Amino acid sequence: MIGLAHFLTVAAMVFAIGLYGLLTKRTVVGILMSIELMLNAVNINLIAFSRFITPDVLTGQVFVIFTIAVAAAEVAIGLAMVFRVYRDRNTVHAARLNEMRW
Amino acid sequence: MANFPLLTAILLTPICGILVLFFLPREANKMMKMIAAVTMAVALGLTVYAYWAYDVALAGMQFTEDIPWVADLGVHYALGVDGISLPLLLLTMLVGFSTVFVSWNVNERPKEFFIQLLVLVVGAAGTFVTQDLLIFLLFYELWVIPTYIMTVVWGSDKRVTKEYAGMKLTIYLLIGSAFLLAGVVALYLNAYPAGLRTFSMEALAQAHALGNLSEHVQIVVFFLLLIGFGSTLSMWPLYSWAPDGYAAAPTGVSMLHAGVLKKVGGYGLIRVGLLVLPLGAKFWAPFIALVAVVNILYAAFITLVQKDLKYLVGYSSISHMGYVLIGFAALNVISIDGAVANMFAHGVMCALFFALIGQVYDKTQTRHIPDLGGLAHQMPRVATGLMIAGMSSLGLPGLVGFIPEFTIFVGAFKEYPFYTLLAISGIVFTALYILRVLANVLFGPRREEFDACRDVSGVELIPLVVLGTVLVVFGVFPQLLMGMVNSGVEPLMPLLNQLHAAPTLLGGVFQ
Amino acid sequence: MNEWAYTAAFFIFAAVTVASAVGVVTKNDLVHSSLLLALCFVGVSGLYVLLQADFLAAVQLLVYNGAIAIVFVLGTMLTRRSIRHGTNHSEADAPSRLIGLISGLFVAVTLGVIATTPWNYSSAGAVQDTPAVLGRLILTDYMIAMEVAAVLLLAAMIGAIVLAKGVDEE
Amino acid sequence: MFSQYALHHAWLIPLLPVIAFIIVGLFLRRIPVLSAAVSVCMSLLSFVLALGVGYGVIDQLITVDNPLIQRMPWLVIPGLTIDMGVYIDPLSAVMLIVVTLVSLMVQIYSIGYMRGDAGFGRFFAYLSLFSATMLGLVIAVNFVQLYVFWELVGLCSYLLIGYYFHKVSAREAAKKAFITTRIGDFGLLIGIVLLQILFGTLDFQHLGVSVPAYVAQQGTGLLTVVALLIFLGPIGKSGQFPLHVWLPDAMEGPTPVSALIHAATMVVAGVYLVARAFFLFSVLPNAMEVIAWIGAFTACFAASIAFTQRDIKRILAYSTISQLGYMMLALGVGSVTASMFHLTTHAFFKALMFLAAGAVLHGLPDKNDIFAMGGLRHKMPVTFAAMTIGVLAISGIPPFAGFFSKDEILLAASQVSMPLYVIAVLTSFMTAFYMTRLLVVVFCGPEKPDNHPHEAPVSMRIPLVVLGILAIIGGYIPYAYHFGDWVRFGPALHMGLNWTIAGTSTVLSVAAMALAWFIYGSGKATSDKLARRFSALYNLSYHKYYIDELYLWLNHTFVDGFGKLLYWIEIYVIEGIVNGLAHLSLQLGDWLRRKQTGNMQRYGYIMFGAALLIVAGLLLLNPLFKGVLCGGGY
Repeated sequence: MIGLAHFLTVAAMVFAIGLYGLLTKRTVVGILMSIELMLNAVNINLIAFSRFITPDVLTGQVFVIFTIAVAAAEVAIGLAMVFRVYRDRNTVHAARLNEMRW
Repeated sequence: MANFPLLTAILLTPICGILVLFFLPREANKMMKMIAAVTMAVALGLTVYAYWAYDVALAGMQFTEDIPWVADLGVHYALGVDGISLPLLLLTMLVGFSTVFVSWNVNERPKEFFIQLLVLVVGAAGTFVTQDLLIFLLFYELWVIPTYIMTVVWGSDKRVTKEYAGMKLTIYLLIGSAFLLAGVVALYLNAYPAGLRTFSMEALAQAHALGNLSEHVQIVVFFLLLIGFGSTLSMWPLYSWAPDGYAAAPTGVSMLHAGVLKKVGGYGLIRVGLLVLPLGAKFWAPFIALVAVVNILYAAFITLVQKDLKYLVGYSSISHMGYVLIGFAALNVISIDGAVANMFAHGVMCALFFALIGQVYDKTQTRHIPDLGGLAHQMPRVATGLMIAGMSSLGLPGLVGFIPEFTIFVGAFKEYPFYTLLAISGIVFTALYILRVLANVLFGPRREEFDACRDVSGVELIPLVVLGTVLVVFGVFPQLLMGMVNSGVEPLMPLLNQLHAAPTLLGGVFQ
Repeated sequence: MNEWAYTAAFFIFAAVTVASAVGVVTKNDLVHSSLLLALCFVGVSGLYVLLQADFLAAVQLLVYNGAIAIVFVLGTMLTRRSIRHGTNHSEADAPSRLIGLISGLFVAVTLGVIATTPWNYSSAGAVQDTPAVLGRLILTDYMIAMEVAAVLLLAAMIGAIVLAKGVDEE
Repeated sequence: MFSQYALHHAWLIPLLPVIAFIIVGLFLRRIPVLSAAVSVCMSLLSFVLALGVGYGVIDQLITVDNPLIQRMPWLVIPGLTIDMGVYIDPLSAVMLIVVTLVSLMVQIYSIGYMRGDAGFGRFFAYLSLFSATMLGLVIAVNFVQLYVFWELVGLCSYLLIGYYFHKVSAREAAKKAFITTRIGDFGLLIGIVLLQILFGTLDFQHLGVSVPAYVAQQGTGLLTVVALLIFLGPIGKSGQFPLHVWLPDAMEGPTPVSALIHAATMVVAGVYLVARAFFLFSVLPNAMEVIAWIGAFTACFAASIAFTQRDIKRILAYSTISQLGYMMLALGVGSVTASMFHLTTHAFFKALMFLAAGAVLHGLPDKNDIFAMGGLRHKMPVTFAAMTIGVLAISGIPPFAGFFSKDEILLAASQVSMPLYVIAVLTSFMTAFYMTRLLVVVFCGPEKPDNHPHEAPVSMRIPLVVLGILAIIGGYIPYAYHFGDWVRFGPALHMGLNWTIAGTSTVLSVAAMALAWFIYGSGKATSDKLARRFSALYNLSYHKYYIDELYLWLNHTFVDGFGKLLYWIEIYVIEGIVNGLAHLSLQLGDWLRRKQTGNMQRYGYIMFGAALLIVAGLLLLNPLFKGVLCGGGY
């Protein structure tokens, strides 16, 4: 019987993979992709909770709709920034974007 | 008239003033002061009406309002005053009203100054009238930022720079309120199970009776609150913001801080500490009593060697807060009556002191005691005011300071005879430093350099007259104050009686 | 639905999702990564279907696959014109073992939490006709949130255009 | 009936001067004539009312056992009720008359004495306030009322000593007076608090019932401590050793003030307090013994200082201390009657002497040293007569007032303890000696050529005449009309002159006066020879046994030294800790700042790792924190 725990486990794994990518990738585009993975993991969780804990109200799903909207906005801005940075510096190498130190 | 939201009106009046000031043009200097004065006068009038209309025989919370605000968290916009908070509300308005006139000569950015001054008044008044712990904290936090800005912009350097003093004051209060917040959250989570949680002080006060708060929790939470409120009350050794802060802050802010904000600490200890966490209060009481005595004597001795008027009053107010603490620590009706009344008395006295020091500084451009002298020749009114304030400070009967101190001594002696003995010896040292400063500043040969100083007159006279009158009237008719205070404290008697057998820190070794 | 088929479908979709996610972070080529990301999104939408969130499954396919994945591919192509290989390397000096350990620890902690939490399962049936219900919810209870999200999207769109186009910095 | 009215409106007696104070203080400060008129009128009304009360007390047979008491609640909280009220019995009636009379006389005198002074109105306001508070003290019904007015008379004394506030010496004297008496009040306050805790009431009448009962049950131990603490108040206020140091300095005030406050009325408040609380002291033999010995020692000690002083007012001040010691001695040996009798007569003749001294100073401005005066009897006959009467009275020469009251005290002392009696007689001898010295040096001998004395104006002479008459008859008339039947504690004892004792003291006084005349008046400078002969003793006495210096040294070394030490701790330890913490966090921040590489991913894994560790830790430690953390028990 597939239950809540299964879905949560899958989500946790996807999230962990996204986390790994977020922290190791060299390019900003790769980092953005990893973030998308993590967002999806969260969405899975939300919908799973909605299905198993409160199936009669759709709060979780509404939540996911907003997450998707925010994710879309984030990708748009993120990639736009990547282009911008690329044009200014000719690199999308995250480790070199370290102006914020100190 | 019965359902008129009086307390909201009292809070809203200064807020309206703030809004009006906000939209005034920068050039309308005089206008701003008039508006600040008028709003404070209306607020003071409403408060005096509340004081008059409060039914002492009925006691309990009156003029209550209750509107749910964040229902899920149990936050209510609940207002109400009883015999403990009403005198302190009156104090706030008296001091706030006076500060406007004391600040009449502020011509540098008056708009910002008066807006922030009114914010301070709203913050203090809010803490005294609210019956909801979260709102209490919100009002409490309202103080921090204006204080900093006002100290840094309108303040003056003394032993330390005003930036240092302002920062110290702000950080001290913030750290204190962090402890406070931790304590309040722990209290909130422990007092009731999920779903029933509330910030209502009244409901929280029931939690002990219902057995929801274990002794262990009460002890821990009370300690957190003690640090938070203690640093506001300038409890030893958490007071070092006070002298520096008062010395650096502009006169109006010193008045409000020493006169009113300190009392929020004492009020919080009673309203939250004692009412909600009686076992915690009892546990820490011997410790508080010990600290209180240190407060009184340590600060009194330090006051003796101060050379700056504001430092002197700053340390002396720390010393006076020791009386409030020992009154609280004794945990009986008489002593707590005295503690609350003493907060009122000290607030008025201290505000008058700072107002006069502000005047002296205005005219002579110095606060250094050895540079002053013989001011009674040139400024008899200032001299009279300083005499009244000083005499009230040293507990002269007939002024408001005496009866509260006497009641504290009577109440505390039963519990801590030895400590109280030491505390009473404080009156000798208080007399010593007060009379020294009066002698050195006011009396002695006429000094030529102050011949150009004119005495206070006109608008400057208003705060002196108002505060001085209060000192005398409440001193001659103490029942006006004590009756009110007692109507708030007497209902605690059953609670306090239960505490006799409750455990104390180290089994009361400190006694 | 048939129990057995449901289980099989879950494992297939889960396997697709996890495997393609692993691919996304391990492939050295950004285009490959982008395509695997799209595949991962498909797997996730399959899981949504299993969770009886059919509307969201559709939205997932439309938005993520139809828009986001495509944008990624576009972005990849715009930033790396010639060589495709080695565009998605891992950082050389990143402590990947430590990070792997952290990720593993995350899974372990989450599993621990999942296992120890006393869940309040509800036995009620799932809502049928989710699009209608969702629509009603969004336009009534979550009205303000939707408006805010709309403003956010608009702002993001304008921001993206401005950023990508560049401002005259004279 | 007027006496009826006066008895039931006795609260008007202190209230009238209060009204005068308010009117003069607020409105009439700048108008000398009106301010004096208002003050004097109110004082006169008070005096008339006080006479009415006195008559009423006799008429209505109000005795110490049957007082007339009116109370009004002043402070009511559970467990602590304090009334303000009026307590009328012969004791307070006598005090009322004495205080109002002397106060009236002094006010009339001041019209002349203070003429032309810039602070004329202020002076009368203070005098009125003083009368009011002193009268309030006299009619106190409980310890708190007494303490309230006790402190307020202290305030008035402070204000009036420091009246010439441009003088540094006056300012310091005022401060010293307040602080020294405050030390005594500290004990008094503790005693009052203890009484409240032991008995639950501070009312004299109620305490008078419960104290003997308490002693019968519990013994005297703790109560003796309480009584001695209370007695600290009178020690300070009535200038008893070792807190007498303020009284001589208090002579910096205007002379009428010295006469009113520091001779006739305020300083005897301590005596009055002990008399009023005699129900307490009388049951505590140990406390009584202490009072007697302190009184006797003070009497003798102050007289020995008065020997060598040169300032006319200081001599009178030490004689006041000495006489106050006499009154305390009388109380200590159990005779309220003798004490109060001496209090009354002393008020008359000491006020008289001070006012005479004031007339001298008025005639010879800026001269205080008696050896700079001399030969004034020709130019100032009235003053001379007044001073002579005063000296004869204080020396105990019959039939002047002091003779009767001093004899009472000696009699009472001889009945209790021989050493006390001997000291008292010795003091009486010394008193006669130094007072005659004063009289002789100031008024007799040749006139000094650069002195141009003139007799005082009429307004100053009237009080001298009135008080002079009272100093003559003020002893005999009460004696003849059975003062002791009225003012007493316990059963009435008929006074009678013991001719042995009276004779001895009179002979000794006359001998002392003769000796003084011989040394100072016979024209030979034997006094200087004596001073050189006994230079060690002379210096000791002249420098008041160096007690002031000792106190000053103690104050500077210990009190201020301790203050400085604590301030050092404050600045370097407590502030040091605070600033150290601030510095530490600054350093920490600086150190952490350098750890920022700008590498987002490093931040990311550190943050995530830390968060995970915290969550994992909470999971494992959950049982410990259950309910406080981790979901708060959801």
